[in-house]
Amino acid sequence: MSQAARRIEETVTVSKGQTVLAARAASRSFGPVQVLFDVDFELKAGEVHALIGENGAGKSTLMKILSGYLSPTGGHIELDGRRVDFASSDEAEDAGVILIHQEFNLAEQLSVEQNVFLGREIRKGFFLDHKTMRAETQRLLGELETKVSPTAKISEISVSDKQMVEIAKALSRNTRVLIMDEPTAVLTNREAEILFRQIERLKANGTAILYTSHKLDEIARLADHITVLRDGHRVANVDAGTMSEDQMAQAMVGRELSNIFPVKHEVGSAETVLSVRNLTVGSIVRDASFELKRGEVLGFAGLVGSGRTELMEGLIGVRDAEGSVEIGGKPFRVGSVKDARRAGIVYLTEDRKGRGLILTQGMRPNLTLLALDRFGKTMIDGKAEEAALDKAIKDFDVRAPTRSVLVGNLSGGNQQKLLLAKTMLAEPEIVIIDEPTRGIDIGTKQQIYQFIHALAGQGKSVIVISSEMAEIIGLANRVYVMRSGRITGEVQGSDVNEDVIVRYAMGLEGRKFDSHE
Amino acid sequence: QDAETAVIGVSIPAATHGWAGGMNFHAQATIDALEERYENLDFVLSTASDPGQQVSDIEDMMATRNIDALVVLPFESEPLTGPVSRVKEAGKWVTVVDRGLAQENIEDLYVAGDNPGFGRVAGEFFVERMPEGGKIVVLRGIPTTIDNERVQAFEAAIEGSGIEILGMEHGNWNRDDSFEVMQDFLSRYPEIDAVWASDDDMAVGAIEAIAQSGREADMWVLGGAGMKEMIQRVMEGDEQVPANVTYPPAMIGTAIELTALNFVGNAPVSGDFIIGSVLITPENAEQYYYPDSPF
Amino acid sequence: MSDHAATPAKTTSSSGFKIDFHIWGPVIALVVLVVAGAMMNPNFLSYGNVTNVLARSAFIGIIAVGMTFVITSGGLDLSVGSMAAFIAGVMILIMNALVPSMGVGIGIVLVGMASALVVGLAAGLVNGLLITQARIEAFIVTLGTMGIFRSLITWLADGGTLSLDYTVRELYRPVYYSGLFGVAWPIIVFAVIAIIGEIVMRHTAFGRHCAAIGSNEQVARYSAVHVDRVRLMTYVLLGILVGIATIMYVPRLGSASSSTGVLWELEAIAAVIIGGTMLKGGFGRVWGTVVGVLILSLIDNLLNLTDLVSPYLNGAIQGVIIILAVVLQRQKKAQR
Amino acid sequence: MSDHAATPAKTTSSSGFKIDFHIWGPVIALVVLVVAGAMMNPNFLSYGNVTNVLARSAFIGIIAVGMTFVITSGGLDLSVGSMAAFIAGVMILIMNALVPSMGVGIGIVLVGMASALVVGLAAGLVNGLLITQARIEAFIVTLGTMGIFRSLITWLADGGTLSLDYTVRELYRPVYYSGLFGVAWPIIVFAVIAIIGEIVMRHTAFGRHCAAIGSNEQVARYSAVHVDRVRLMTYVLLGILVGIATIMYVPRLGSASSSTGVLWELEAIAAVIIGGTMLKGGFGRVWGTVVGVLILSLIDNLLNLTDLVSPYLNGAIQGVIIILAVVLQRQKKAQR
Ligand SMILES: Nc1ncnc2c1ncn2[C@@H]1O[C@H](COP(=O)(O)OP(=O)(O)OP(=O)(O)O)[C@@H](O)[C@H]1O
Ligand SMILES: Nc1ncnc2c1ncn2[C@@H]1O[C@H](COP(=O)(O)OP(=O)(O)OP(=O)(O)O)[C@@H](O)[C@H]1O
Ligand SMILES: [Mg+2]
Ligand SMILES: [Mg+2]
Repeated sequence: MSQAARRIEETVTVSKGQTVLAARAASRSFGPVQVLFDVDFELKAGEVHALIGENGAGKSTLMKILSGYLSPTGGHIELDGRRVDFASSDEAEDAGVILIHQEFNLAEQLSVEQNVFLGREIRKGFFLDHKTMRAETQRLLGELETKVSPTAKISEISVSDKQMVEIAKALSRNTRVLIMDEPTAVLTNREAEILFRQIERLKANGTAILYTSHKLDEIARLADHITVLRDGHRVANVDAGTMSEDQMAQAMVGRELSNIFPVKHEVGSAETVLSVRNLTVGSIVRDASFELKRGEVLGFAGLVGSGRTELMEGLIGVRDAEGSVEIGGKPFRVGSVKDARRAGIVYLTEDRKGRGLILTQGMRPNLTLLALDRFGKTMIDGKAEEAALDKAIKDFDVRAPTRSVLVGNLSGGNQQKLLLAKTMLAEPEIVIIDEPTRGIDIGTKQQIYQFIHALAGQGKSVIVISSEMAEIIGLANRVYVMRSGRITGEVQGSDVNEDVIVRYAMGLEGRKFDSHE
Repeated sequence: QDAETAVIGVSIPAATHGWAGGMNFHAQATIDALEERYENLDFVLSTASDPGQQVSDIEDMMATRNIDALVVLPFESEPLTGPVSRVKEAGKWVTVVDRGLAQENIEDLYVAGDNPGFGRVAGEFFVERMPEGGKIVVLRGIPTTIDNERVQAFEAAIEGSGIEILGMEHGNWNRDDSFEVMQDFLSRYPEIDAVWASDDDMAVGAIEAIAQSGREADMWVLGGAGMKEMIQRVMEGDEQVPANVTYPPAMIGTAIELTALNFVGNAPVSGDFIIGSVLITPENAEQYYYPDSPF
Repeated sequence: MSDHAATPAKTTSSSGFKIDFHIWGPVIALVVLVVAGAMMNPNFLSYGNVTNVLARSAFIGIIAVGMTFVITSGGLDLSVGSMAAFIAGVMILIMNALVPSMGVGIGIVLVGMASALVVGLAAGLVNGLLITQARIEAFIVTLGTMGIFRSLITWLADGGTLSLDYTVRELYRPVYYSGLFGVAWPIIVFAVIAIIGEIVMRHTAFGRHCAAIGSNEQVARYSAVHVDRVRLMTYVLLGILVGIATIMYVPRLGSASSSTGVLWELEAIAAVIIGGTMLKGGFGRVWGTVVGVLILSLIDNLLNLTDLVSPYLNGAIQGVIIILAVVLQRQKKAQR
Repeated sequence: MSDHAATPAKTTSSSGFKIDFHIWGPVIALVVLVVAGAMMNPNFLSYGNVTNVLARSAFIGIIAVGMTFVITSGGLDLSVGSMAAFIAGVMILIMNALVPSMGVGIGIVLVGMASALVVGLAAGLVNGLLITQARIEAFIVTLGTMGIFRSLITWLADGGTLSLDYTVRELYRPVYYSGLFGVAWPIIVFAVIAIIGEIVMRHTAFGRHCAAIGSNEQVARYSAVHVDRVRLMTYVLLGILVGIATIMYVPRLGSASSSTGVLWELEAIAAVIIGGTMLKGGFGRVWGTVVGVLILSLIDNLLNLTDLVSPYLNGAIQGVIIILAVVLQRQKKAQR
């Protein structure tokens, strides 16, 4: 297993502030498209270095180059001042350079323990040492305060647990350089806190940490040093103390960002377009009742795992659900996604890779898959599709290296934008957006908020599920709070504030809520 | 099962081509008839798609069905020799049909066709029809010892007669395969005087391909095994099908019946019955015409 | 199934070049075979030989077009060969049975054709329902039905051969042997089906949905695709196409037996994959399948037109050429 | 914000039940078959019959253990049946050729066995290298080599049968027919290989890596798994196991021909899948495969125990039982 790593820890005496890993004029092209331009970069022991930039700026690409997953097409990297050419990620790992991927890098059918030790299994002679590995996994997860069982299958654990497993996997490797690509995008605040404690601990031990996130408050809190990328160029490289969050945003986006949330519309006594009564979904969500008005932005808050996703998936028919639903006053039988779409409801999933986009196809088929019936009755009108793609790229500011790029090769944030475009193409009356800005940069976030706001202005109704409290508070006219599969509270107008929502979410405001009582 | 009842196991290859299909039919028909006729006879019929499975079938008959006699048409000689001799060693009656075993004197009764004879008779017919020699093509069966024996005997028979074999390909005793092979022979050779299809199923395919090319008048076709449609054409004096060579699939019925006699009659029948291959010509065709047979 | 990480590591720069090979690989292999054939035998490019090869390809070809949809949507069907034999048998039995009551006429042939379509549809439906409703692996379902259909035809034919009534056959023969403007009917039907198939795959929602399901069933479900319905449709479509192939097959020799259609399934699947469709699903192209089918029939034809080697070794040469034909296009992956 | 205890694992109550069925499905099917057999024929459970059934399962069984690894890592091998025939042929030729120089003795049998292992290893290596180095789909590579091996044995045997020298055969026979403490050698070998296979799958890094590759090749590659090497190893392992199966097979029939091992590949793959391994890879279990193999041989045996139906319909019954055996365990997916 990581004997190599262990040896490194023993032999290399780390002196703080010494440059461990560096990129020298690193460039990278994919085919004809260059995405990184002569980037210089230095990572020092015992410091947290933040890398920020818009979606598609090249952050993940640079991180992959530093950790041996990609080779630079120009320039080189240096480890301890010596030029290295990692032939593969294992060589980088052997040298103590570990990357936590932006997207999960776990084998779904294997267990947690199997994934943590994949490729570095501990053996007793010829056989696997299950006991040690299980105990070690247990220990690592314990350190991360994650309660998932080492024998659980990855496909059966929640998104945030998967991220914690990724982190555990990286920690098991005894790292000199830990590179983290948006590790907190799918974590709750609590889990993020745990991660930050680990980062502090590693930093104290002299590990060099490269960190990226679109949550600028995290950067402000963690980073010792900040590098800003824009369109593949390094545009700033400063000490953290010298840059405020606003300045970071401005350096990334290249323009001033003020007031990212638009002023909410008044809903007043608009008609009810959706009314849900006692919806029970699977074994999680019980007796959920709520309603949605025309032109309203309705927030759904709750802790991760409170069942918001399940509730909405039950509503659109991808999970078995029981209960009564009325749309525009008419009863609606929960059947399939197609039925829901016909009734004017669409749902944007929180799991863009697993449920949202086909990574092995291009942008065009992905964009039109949901609303394919809009592009011709029998034959698909290719021209209309191209036009739709043009419009989507423009409206949602999708930055793709080429038009024919596989969606899997888009940057994370641009995938999210494409998914949003795909959902909107269905021209819904009611749109349910689950975690709309996961992995989205601050500039684009603002665009998305404007977009949601504009939708409501057109008389559509929007349900926003978000784990980012600011988002819920900044956008929603009204908020339902869920806890353990039940709707436990409703907050409206000026009552929409963090304190109240958190109290409902944690069950401190204990009454069982039923909207028609 | 009362002690009086005799169980006869019948193990034959599955019906994977026309002749085997006919043989399957005769086996089943004979069994039905004998079961009807004799109350104290019980039959176990199994069909195998490869030699290994046939050995398994025989093992099963011994282990679970308590057979008193075995009628076997070996898929191949070598692999079946050991298992069948073990049946004999267990004191059962053994009848071997068509393919002899690799060792002599195992079986009590041997009923067989004559494969080299089949090829020889065909070859002699060619020599007789083509005294000045000529160009022919040959469609072979599934690559097996049977096919090798027939073809070798055929080649020996036409040796020195001036008959030239333009091409030989495997039609696998299959109509579709022989149709395609014959189509390609016709594209390839502008001049073909005759075809030895070596089996009536293949002859059907070859004749169809010749008809498609419009060269019916240029060549005749000799099949084999006595399929009723072919016999009929011989009988009617069809120029394209001047003759046929027998290799009756009904021999399995004969074998089963002779075996059964041991248990119902009091005159045990043993020894070798070789059913020679005979040339069927318009003169004698009527004797070999069984309109009710499926083959 | 398709959670391939988004980031192919260590990609070199020549991506444009690679895609070309993936597309042109099978075509190049086909051209090489044609050139080799023309050089080896002057009759190879004759009207007669070309017609023979194309007409023979039609059965497997028509089936392979349907198989392309099944495989694209992540399925598999091992039963098509036996299904064809079974349909042929039923068709012949029905036509023969109707001779006394209907008399020999176009009517009886039409009834025969209709019954082939109906039986094909039903057989495809059985496969599809077992796969989508009982949720059994396609491999197992169709392995099972392969045995079932094969048994049924053997039983119907009493181990032997079912032959179509002679007079009906004379009437029906032209469906295989004649054609329009010198192009044989099977070729025309194959071409029409291939063209329709290509259009359906590329320009209709159904084709898109097949690819989506084959790539990521979950995404398809969340995108309002009726996954089970589409998947069921692919099997039904394949069943109907097997029916059409049988309609073209029966007039050729007018018979069906337990050896009809043996190994057609492997040939059809091989053609699909040689054509560049991915066995794991998610991407399919009908024109590639057509090229694949032609490659396979050409190999047989070439082996019959020349005698380079012992006929015992035909299978070996076939195997080598199949592998080589695919090597050409698979360079793509090699550089990942 | 700390509320982890509140996160209910979604599928608690029902998941336990479902997983049970997935695990016990094949076992239940096996038990049902055994009970049915015992009821139909009193000799079914006799020592002789049980020995017969187990011993003849050994060939497919040994191969299917190797196939489990290949399929678990997302591969497929259609060539095993022909490979077995080819190895048997080479083995026989070598032993026969050595009789004059070595004389008949244990030595010659040992040389024969060694050559089977070497040829099996080489054949597996060829498959594996074409798949991992030339990057051709496993389906196509092994379809190709299936044809090649089948042709080669036909050619070696000159279209007929290769027979082992009679005296050598007598010496070699006990390897199939006798055993230890009344347990036949093939049963012992099969059992040992199955146990080792199960251990390797569950308790070694190799087994884990197979599952990881089958689950997500990219992830495995990123986790320092030598994807190509592991994949190559699965094919080599399978080749060696085919060699071992052949070592047990040759003394049974003492010969090899072009009809040796026909359709073994389908049987082996079916056994693996009936046993609960996923055809798309990512999860495999060797003990399930053993159960699958036993189910398949029992079906054959049961059909010989009674004559309920025409032998023509055996295939149909087989098909139905295979499908039913899998229905049991596939309930899991239906509830998704
Ligand atoms: N394999 C690839 N082939 C083609 N283009 C690629 C590939 N990988 C990345 N790109 C492109 O390179 C650019 C930079 O991508 P990268 O993932 O580094 O962005 P990022 O800064 O991490 O963005 P995000 O914040 O959205 O994660 C994007 O335009 C992306 O589409
Ligand atoms: N496929 C699955 N298998 C097992 N458990 C699941 C699955 N999907 C979700 N869960 C569990 O169901 C519970 C509810 O999850 P859900 O995603 O609905 O919560 P949520 O409130 O939407 O949270 P999030 O903020 O993550 O969207 C969680 O405990 C989650 O782990
Ligand atoms: Mg990124
Ligand atoms: Mg959620």
